[in-house]
Formats: sequence, C-alpha cells, structure tokens
Amino acid sequence: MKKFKRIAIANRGEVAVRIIRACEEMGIETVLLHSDADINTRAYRIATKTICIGSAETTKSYLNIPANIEGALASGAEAIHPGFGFLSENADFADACDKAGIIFIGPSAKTIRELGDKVHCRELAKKAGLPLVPGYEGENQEVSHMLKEAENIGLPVIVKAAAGGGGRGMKLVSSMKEARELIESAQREALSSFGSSKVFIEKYLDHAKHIEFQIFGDSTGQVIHYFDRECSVQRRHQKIIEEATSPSLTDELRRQMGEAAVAIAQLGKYKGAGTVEFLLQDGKFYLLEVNTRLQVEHPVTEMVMGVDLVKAQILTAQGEFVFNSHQLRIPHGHSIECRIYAENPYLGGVPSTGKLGKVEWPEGPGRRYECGFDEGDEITPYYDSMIAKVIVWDESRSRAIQKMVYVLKDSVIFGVQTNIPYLIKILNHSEFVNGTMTTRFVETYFKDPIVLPELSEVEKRLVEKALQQSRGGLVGISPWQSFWRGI
Amino acid sequence: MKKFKRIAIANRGEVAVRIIRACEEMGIETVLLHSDADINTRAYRIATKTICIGSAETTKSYLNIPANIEGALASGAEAIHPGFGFLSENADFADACDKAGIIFIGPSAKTIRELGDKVHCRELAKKAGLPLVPGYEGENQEVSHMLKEAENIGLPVIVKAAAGGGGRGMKLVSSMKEARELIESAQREALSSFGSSKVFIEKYLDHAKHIEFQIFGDSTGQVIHYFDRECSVQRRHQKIIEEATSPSLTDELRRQMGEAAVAIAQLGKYKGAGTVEFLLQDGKFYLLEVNTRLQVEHPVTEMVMGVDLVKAQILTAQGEFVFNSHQLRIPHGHSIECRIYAENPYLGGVPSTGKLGKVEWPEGPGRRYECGFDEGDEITPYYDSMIAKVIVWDESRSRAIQKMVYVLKDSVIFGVQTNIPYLIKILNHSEFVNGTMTTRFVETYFKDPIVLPELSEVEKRLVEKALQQSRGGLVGISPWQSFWRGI
Amino acid sequence: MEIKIRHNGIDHKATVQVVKETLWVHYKGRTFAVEARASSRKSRKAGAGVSSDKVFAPMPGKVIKIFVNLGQEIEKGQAILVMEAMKMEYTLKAELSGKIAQIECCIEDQVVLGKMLVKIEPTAGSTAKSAG
Amino acid sequence: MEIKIRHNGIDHKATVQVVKETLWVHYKGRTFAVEARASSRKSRKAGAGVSSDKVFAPMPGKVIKIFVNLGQEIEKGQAILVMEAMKMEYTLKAELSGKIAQIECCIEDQVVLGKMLVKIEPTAGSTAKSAG
Repeated sequence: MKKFKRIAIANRGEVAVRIIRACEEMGIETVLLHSDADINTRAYRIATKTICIGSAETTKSYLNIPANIEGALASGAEAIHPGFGFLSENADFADACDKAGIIFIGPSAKTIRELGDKVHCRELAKKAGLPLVPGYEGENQEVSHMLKEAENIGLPVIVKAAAGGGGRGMKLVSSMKEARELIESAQREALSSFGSSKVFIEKYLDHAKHIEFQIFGDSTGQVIHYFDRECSVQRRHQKIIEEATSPSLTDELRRQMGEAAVAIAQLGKYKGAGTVEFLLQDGKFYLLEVNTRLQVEHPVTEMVMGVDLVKAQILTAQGEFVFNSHQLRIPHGHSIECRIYAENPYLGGVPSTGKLGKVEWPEGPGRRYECGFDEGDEITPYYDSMIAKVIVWDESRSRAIQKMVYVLKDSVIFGVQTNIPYLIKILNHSEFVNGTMTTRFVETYFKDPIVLPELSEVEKRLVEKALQQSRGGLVGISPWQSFWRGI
Repeated sequence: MKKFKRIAIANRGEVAVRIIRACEEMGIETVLLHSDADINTRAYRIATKTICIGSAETTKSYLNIPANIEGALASGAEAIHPGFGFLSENADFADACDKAGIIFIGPSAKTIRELGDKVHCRELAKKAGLPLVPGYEGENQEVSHMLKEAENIGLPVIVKAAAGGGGRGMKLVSSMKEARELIESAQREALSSFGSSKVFIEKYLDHAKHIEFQIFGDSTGQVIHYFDRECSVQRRHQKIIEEATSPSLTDELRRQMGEAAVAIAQLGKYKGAGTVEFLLQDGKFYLLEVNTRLQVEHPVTEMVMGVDLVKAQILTAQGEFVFNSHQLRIPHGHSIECRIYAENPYLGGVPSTGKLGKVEWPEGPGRRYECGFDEGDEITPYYDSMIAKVIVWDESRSRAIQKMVYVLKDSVIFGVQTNIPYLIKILNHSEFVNGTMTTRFVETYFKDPIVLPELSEVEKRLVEKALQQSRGGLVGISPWQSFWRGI
Repeated sequence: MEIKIRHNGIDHKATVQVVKETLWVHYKGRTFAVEARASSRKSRKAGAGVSSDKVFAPMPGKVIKIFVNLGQEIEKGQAILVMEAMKMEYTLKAELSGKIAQIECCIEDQVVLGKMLVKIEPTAGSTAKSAG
Repeated sequence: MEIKIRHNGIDHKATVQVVKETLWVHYKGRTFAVEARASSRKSRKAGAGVSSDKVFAPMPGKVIKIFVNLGQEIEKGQAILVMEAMKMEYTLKAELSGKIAQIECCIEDQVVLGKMLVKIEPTAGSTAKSAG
C-alpha cells in the first residue's frame, strides 16, 4: 500500500479535468501530459504541472508511448491515469509503465490483452459459457477473404476495429455492393485511431439494445458490478445518450447479465473499473465486448450508485480499495448523460471548430457538467469533437428526461455549433420516452440533418438590436442582407 | 389532483433560485414576489415573472402578508412556495392563502399552529411521550417574570423566539447579571424578525449535539422520515455547517429518534416537508422543536437519500405525491453543507456588503452550489448575510470533509468578504474531523475572530503586479503605502 | 451581454455575443448564429457541404479519398470524395447529376471550412435543390 | 483577470480583480483584498469596529441602542452601543477605559461602514491596544 503524491494524466479534455478534480480532492498533485495544441483547455489550466509531450497529431503525442512514459518520469509521477480512448486499452502501454516503474491505473497488461482484445475476449467468453454474437475474428485481413466471411455470417454485418472501442472504425454493411469500400474504410480508421488496421466482422442484430454493466475489481481481487447502463442511442456506432439504469431490464435479466459480467471479469482477474457490454434482443443477451477502462458514460453509474469510480480506481492502484461487504448496492433514482459534440446538427453533424464564446452551464440540484473547455478556448479539428457531457439525476426516468431537456435548453455555448438541438429532438421522441429505442433508433428516426428553423419576428428583432449595440449604435444595416452562418 | 401552471415564490436569494429551478424542470412558470432591493439577484433574472411587492424593509415586503397575497393573485399564480424564513412558518399566511384561493405549499395552517408554535408543539410532544428539555413557555412575558423563571430552571438557559427558527432572536444566558439585557434583546429581535416579541426560556444543555430528522407527509397522509442531519456547528445559535447523516448516532438511537420524529409529525397530521429537531446529550435525546417548512440544510438529505424535496413538496401540494412502499430508503455516502456568509471573518463575522466581483464555483462530481447572486449583484444590508451554500457529497465522511476543504479553497468570491477562511479552520479542527463536536464547539474553539495572515512575499509581488496592470502600467507606487482593507 | 426588446407589449430577453464576426444569440432555449459582418454579401448559405453545383468542405479537415475524375459523368447521390476530421470520415455526395467540371483539391490536402472542392456541370434538366 | 509572476524560479498564478477601488486576489486557495487606490493614505486599519479610542461602525446598519452619555466614565470592555444589520444585533464595546468625549450618532440612525460613532478620552495610563 502506497499513497501517490503525484499522478500523470495521459489524456485531454473533460476526462483529464475529471481525473484532476479527483486527485485534487485526494491531495494528489497532477501532471498533464499534453500535445502542443491543448494549451488553451481547462485541464491545462488546473493541473499542478503540465508537460508538452508532442505535437497535435495523436500519433506524436497522446498515442506516443515513449513520449508519455518520458513525460511521466520527468515529472516525478508515480502513476499514470490513461482516461479513456488513446492509450487506455493499450497493453503495450501498461507494459511500458511497468517497465519504467510507473503504476498504470487500470487492469494489468495481461488482463487488457485477454479481455480488451476482442478476439481473446470471445475465447474467454466461450470458456465462461457467455452467449456471443456470431462473427469472424481471424488473422486473415485480406479484403477478399473478409468479404467471404461476411457473406457466410449473413448480412447485415458490422466491421469493427479489433483494438478499438467507442464506435471508432465501426461500419455497418447492409449490401455486398458497398462491403469492400466499408471494410477498407474501417481498416483505415482503425489504423489511424488505434495504430492497428485489424478489424473483425460480426452479425448485426437489427433490433437490439445496448446494455452494459459497470464492473469493478478491488485490491483484493473481489469483483462486483455497479449495475447497468443503457446506451442504445448511437449514431454511426458512437454513443450519444446514456442512462443508468436501463429501462429495459426485468429483475431476472438484470441478475443474469450482472452475473455473466462478473463471471467474465473474474476469469480475466479484473482489477479496477471496466465495462462488460451486451446486446439484448428478444429477451436474449449476447456479449459484445469488454472495455478495460473507465467509460465515457461512467457518471450516470456514479449518480445512481453513490460511488466515485475515478477515486476508486486510484485507491485500487494504491492497493487500498476493498469492498465493504455490509454495504447494500442499490440504485437510487435515474441518471441520463448527453454527450455534447461540437458539430453542426443542421448539416448532419459535421464538426464545428473555432474559438469558444460564452459557455454557461446553469447550476441546479441533480445537474453535473463535465467540461474540458471554457470561454476563449479553441476547439481544434485534431481530436474527437466531444467537448462536454451533461449529466442529470432525478427520482425517476421521466423526470430525468424532463430535466435534461430543460438543462440543455438553458445551457449556453457560443462560438461553435453543438448537437444540443439534435439531442433535444431525440429526448422528446416517443421511442426514447417509452424506453423502447434500439441501436437503430437514431438511423431510423434521425438519419437526416435536422431542419434549421426560420427566425421568428422576435428573434430577428433581437438580432437587429444586438448588432446595433455591438457596432456601437451604428444603425440602418439590416442583418437580413447578410447571410445565415451555417457552421 | 391539479397540476400547477404557475407558482409564486414568497422569498429571495438562493432558496428562491432553488424553487425556480425545480419549477422550471417541472414545466411550471414562476412569479417572484420581491422587494425593490432585490432587482439585482439571480432569482429576479431567472423567474418567469417578477412582481415588486414592497420596499427593502422586510415588514414592507417579505413579511407583508397582504402584499404577497395580492402579488400572487395579480400574477395568476395557483400556489405559493414560501421557502424558509420570512412567512414560511406563519399560520396566518397559510390561512390568508386559503382565503384567497391560493394553495400554500406546506402543511396546513392548523399543523403549523400545532407543531410550529413551540408551546403547542411541546404540549403535543408530551402527549406523544417525547422527551422534552425543561423550560418556560408561558404567556407572561414581563422581563421580571421571565427572570424568575430562568432562575427556577437553572442557568445556563436559552431565550428564543416563540415564532422563530434558525437561531434568530436566540440568546444564551449564563449569569443573572446579563439576563435582563439578553431577554430584552431577544424580544426585540423576535419582533423584528417574526413580527411577535414572544420568547420562551429553555434549559441549556451544555454538551449536546444538534440532530434533526427530515420528515415528509405525502398526499395520502402517510408520514416517513428521510433520516437525520447533524447541525452541531452553530455560532450564536445559527447553523454554519450541516451534514447527513450524523456521525454520532448508533443504529438503535437512529431508529428510536426516527420513530419519535414520525410519531409527532403524524400527531400533527403532517403534509409536505418538515424537520424534527432534537438535542442529544449523554445518549439521551430531547425534542427541541419542529420546523414546519423546508430547511436551509435540506440539500444534504437530498444528496444522501436520492430525493428532491422541493419537487416532492410541489407534487404533494398538487395532491399527487404518494410514497412507493417498495422502495428502500437507505442513505448513500455522506454529504456536508457549508453556509457562505458575506461577513468579515477577521472581525468576528460582522456583515460585509457591496457589489460582487468575480464569483466562481468550480465544477466537479459531488459538488452542488446553491447561490442567489452573480458577479455585478449587490449584497445589501437589509437581509440575512447568507449568500450561498456549498454542498458536497462523497462516499465517506472523511472524504466529504477533504472535498469540502478543497472546494472552498478553490471557490472565488470577490467584492465582499466571506466566512470561507473560518469554515476551513472549522473543517480542519480535530473535534469536527472526529465528529465529536457539540453545539458549544464554535464558542469553545472559535470564539475569537480568526487572525488575518500576513501577506507572503509572493502575495505582495502578485498585488504589485495586479495593481500595475490595473493602473495601466503605472509603476512606482508601492501598495504597502496604502492599507489593508478590513471590510 | 444580455439584451432586451419589447415586442407586442411583451419583454423578450436574450444572451448575445459576437465571436469572430459571428453574432451568437441564446433566446428561449435556442442558440443560433448569424453573420455579424455588415459588409458580408458573400453567400455562405446554410451549410457549405454540398450546395447545388459545388461541393464545399463542410469542416476543416483532410481530403483522404477522391472517387471522381475530371469530366466524369456522375449521378445525383454518388460519392464524390471522403474527408477526415476529428478522426471520423465523412463522405461528400453529389446533389445533382452532371459532369465533373473542376477538382480543386488533392488527396492528403488539409482544407479549410467552406473551401470549394469540386464543381459539377449539371446535366441539362437537372435542377439544383435549394439548400435553404 | 489571471496574472502570473515568477518568484525564485517558480511560476505563481493568481486570479485578481479590482472592484470599487479594492483589489481582490485569489491565490492558492486564499482570497484577500487590499486598497487599490494609490492615493489612499487614510488609515482604515484592519477593522473599523473598535479601534483604540474611537468606536467605528463595523458595517453599514442601524444604531438601535446607546448605553453611554457624554462625559460618562467607562471601563474597558463595557458595552457602548448596539447596531443592527442583516437582522442580527452587534454590541460594540470599549477597548479602553476613559470618558465619553463625543457621540456622533443617534438611536435609529442608519450609518455607513467605518463611520466614527463614539470617541473616548482615555484615562491617563490606559493605553490603546494596537488594532493591527
């Protein structure tokens, strides 16, 4: 057992802020290992120390193992928190940390290899008797071979990065005509995002729900779960809205799936925070994958379970986290998270970059904002476009939805377009309200960009007044001679 | 059962904001009934409608029953939420609402009279077999008579407003020499704060803890409790730091006190949110009083119990709140609240008024800020000096304390002095850390104003640089020729 | 900045700010942006992206694949090129049928927002849909 | 405003703001305020309140009780008057023994922060404690 004095953070944006806040409260200093493009971010401002480890390109900085290790060593950090994405599920990075005498905050390299690599994970799952989605996970990555495999499994199939997660490099193939282009594209994205072009193919369940269990292994090797989340609202296989607990599980299903999640985690000797993802269709569940890291959507679990997963990760790495066996683990109320993307919802979600103007997240009970940027910061095109997460908690799901809609409307983000109007439409959709949405919900109902509403009379008058004031009272120029700014 | 479209708020500051936020999320419009001194406050800015009901003096506005009723009627509100303080425990106000056809969000006027008036409450408690602190609650308010009663009970005694709460008009009498002046002073404060000079006298328990239970009566007449809070950290009988749950109760004591709290609330046919306050000394508890309203410290209960008491109040007033008997009520983790007062901690807490500069409450998981004012707002001398509340939640008490200290240090409030340095000293005191503090904790260890620390070299250099920049680079004037600003 | 107007006897409040020549407005739960530059007459209609006969870059990013050649006949809806930004790929498609008249980018080009990438000469009879 | 200085080779960052002639500084978890007016030579030492031989108003508020009369002999620690602000009463006490030399307020007066309320002529030998 060893208390950390200083932890390095091999990440950026809101998750870096999340980790720094936990460290601050625990009296631990932080070192942000950042790229040169991330000087104007909240994490940079609040970290105890900052070390620039490379240029904007992720392969030069956030994916660069030697640079991260060097930075951590130079700063005197005793441990590294990898956050999510980037190197968080990279076993080689965990090994490199070991070798350098730095504690990697996460499961062991061996566990990451066994559970995090989807191929090994599927083998382990078979041993544990967990149901799997039919698929191809072979070494032969020739596109022509992959095409044959896809045909064998039967369309629709999904192509996904073997080393990936979070929807990156995932493609849905519905017809053989487009199969070649999609497989190639998935391989390219896998390479640029995860450093390996390896992909595999899986039967696509076309009316399934995405249900996942938060698992945790304490310092003594005990593994438990902190109940479930539902993340069926996905666009291009990337989660947009997550909630805890799922509105779709019966007590019996919840029990079975929770037991399955713990079983596979135990087989992998899991330590720290992880997630076992399932697809649920027609009352049957299938193992999707295991994410051997903190999840983007971990806050909804924290809200309903009354836990702090990041602190638990750090305490586990210190060797002093042990479950209290007397404590009942029961979810309280309902929590929803919306991911705020800097993108133009009126153009189908193309990224929107630029300098942030005013950013206001209105305070209130049961509201939590995880944000990596403040007014004056620049949203650059180099990284994921998720700039913040809005999390709400309330006593019931319907109240949580109502609260989320209100909070999103009341939040102010100037300088970049965001998906907030899109999120509000989703939250108000009857399928979401009834909790019956599947992973195809978004592509079914929200395939097209949403329509930019015309300005009302009042809105036009507000614009006129604002422009007059900002021009120091210069009048006579109707803004309607200028044009809408689409991005 | 009737859904409200519009609720009037007969209050100000952070509690008005709290109520408006709850209404917004429920889709209910709000009408702020405010004094003319409260134009520059957050509640004024975010309410759907605002109606000025009188001048700054509380008797002309916030304590003026006809003005509040008129304002509510004029605005078309169907219900009034009284918040806490002001008219919240005034049975005449509840009656006036009834008469005007407006729903008073709180218990019935009859319940307020029976439980809220301390004299009636003690009678009811005797019926219910609840242990009481010895005291005098008679009608004879002649100071000479009160002096005799005080002598009979035996010093030390406490003098408190019959209609009051929250420490207002409470005085501790330790010697007969000062008794007359203190009784008179208590009567004056009672008159100015609650409109009645009636006070009563009670034996002072000199090493007691203040423990209270949050009770709630639903629309069907069922009464339950949402566990306990400890509020032993009091200065001049005003709470400063509160927490849920109390670190001082055994399971058995908690059960007994909870049952006693529910018993007296049931006798009073309690509807909505209320608090039963006890003193606990040497393992024995005594009923202190019942507060027939929302409590300032209600957020700590909300954090550990997973409830929203304000929404529950509104739903109860709508006649649609019914407890779910299947739901387990178990506290999760620990929550602490610090009241932020605009006062000078280096001068024993004299009020500090003025225009607010920068106000920054740093975001993070398990942090909640209830604040009534923003940058540019004026803190006026007319009202209570509590300008905000900082609430934290964490998995354990020790972690919650650590988090609170960090959060208080990281918060920025410019323009008025606050009690933050004082709070930090209290939070770090071993009695508080061990949870052994009594209601005399503050007067024992924090009687004297805290000492204003000398500026360090670095701080002096920061001041020099800041002054140079703010004067547009004008140099050569050492700020050490100017003087410390005490207030 | 907070502004207030009176319209038909009712007050309306909004939060507004000019950020880099764009006016941002938050009013009644909706945020929208308009060009603040008075002299701007240049049309940057809703959206860059594919607007009538030109394919614009809908975001800053990298061109990673071009499917068409100069002079090639294309169908409405046909993929023109692929851009990458923020680690995601976006396929830009033709909004009308015609012939590729101009290609203004190369593979691996970093392009700025709104750059015209490809121009299409419409087939007679194929009308450009208004991009509103 | 954020400012940064370098001291002994280490960077120190602080948040600062001038509000109404007072400079406010937040540095390493502590907020403090100093007079920003360069010309201010007037001593407003830590505290108003009772400072040596004068009783100042420690806050804006109302005088509700005066216990002393002009010329009256008083003891150190004796209550001089009661002020009310924010619904709380504050008793101001003498910091030294002496004779009331001046009374500059009446009951019910609204007084501003720092106003001199009562002046005491110290008894020979009674020294004013520094108010620091």
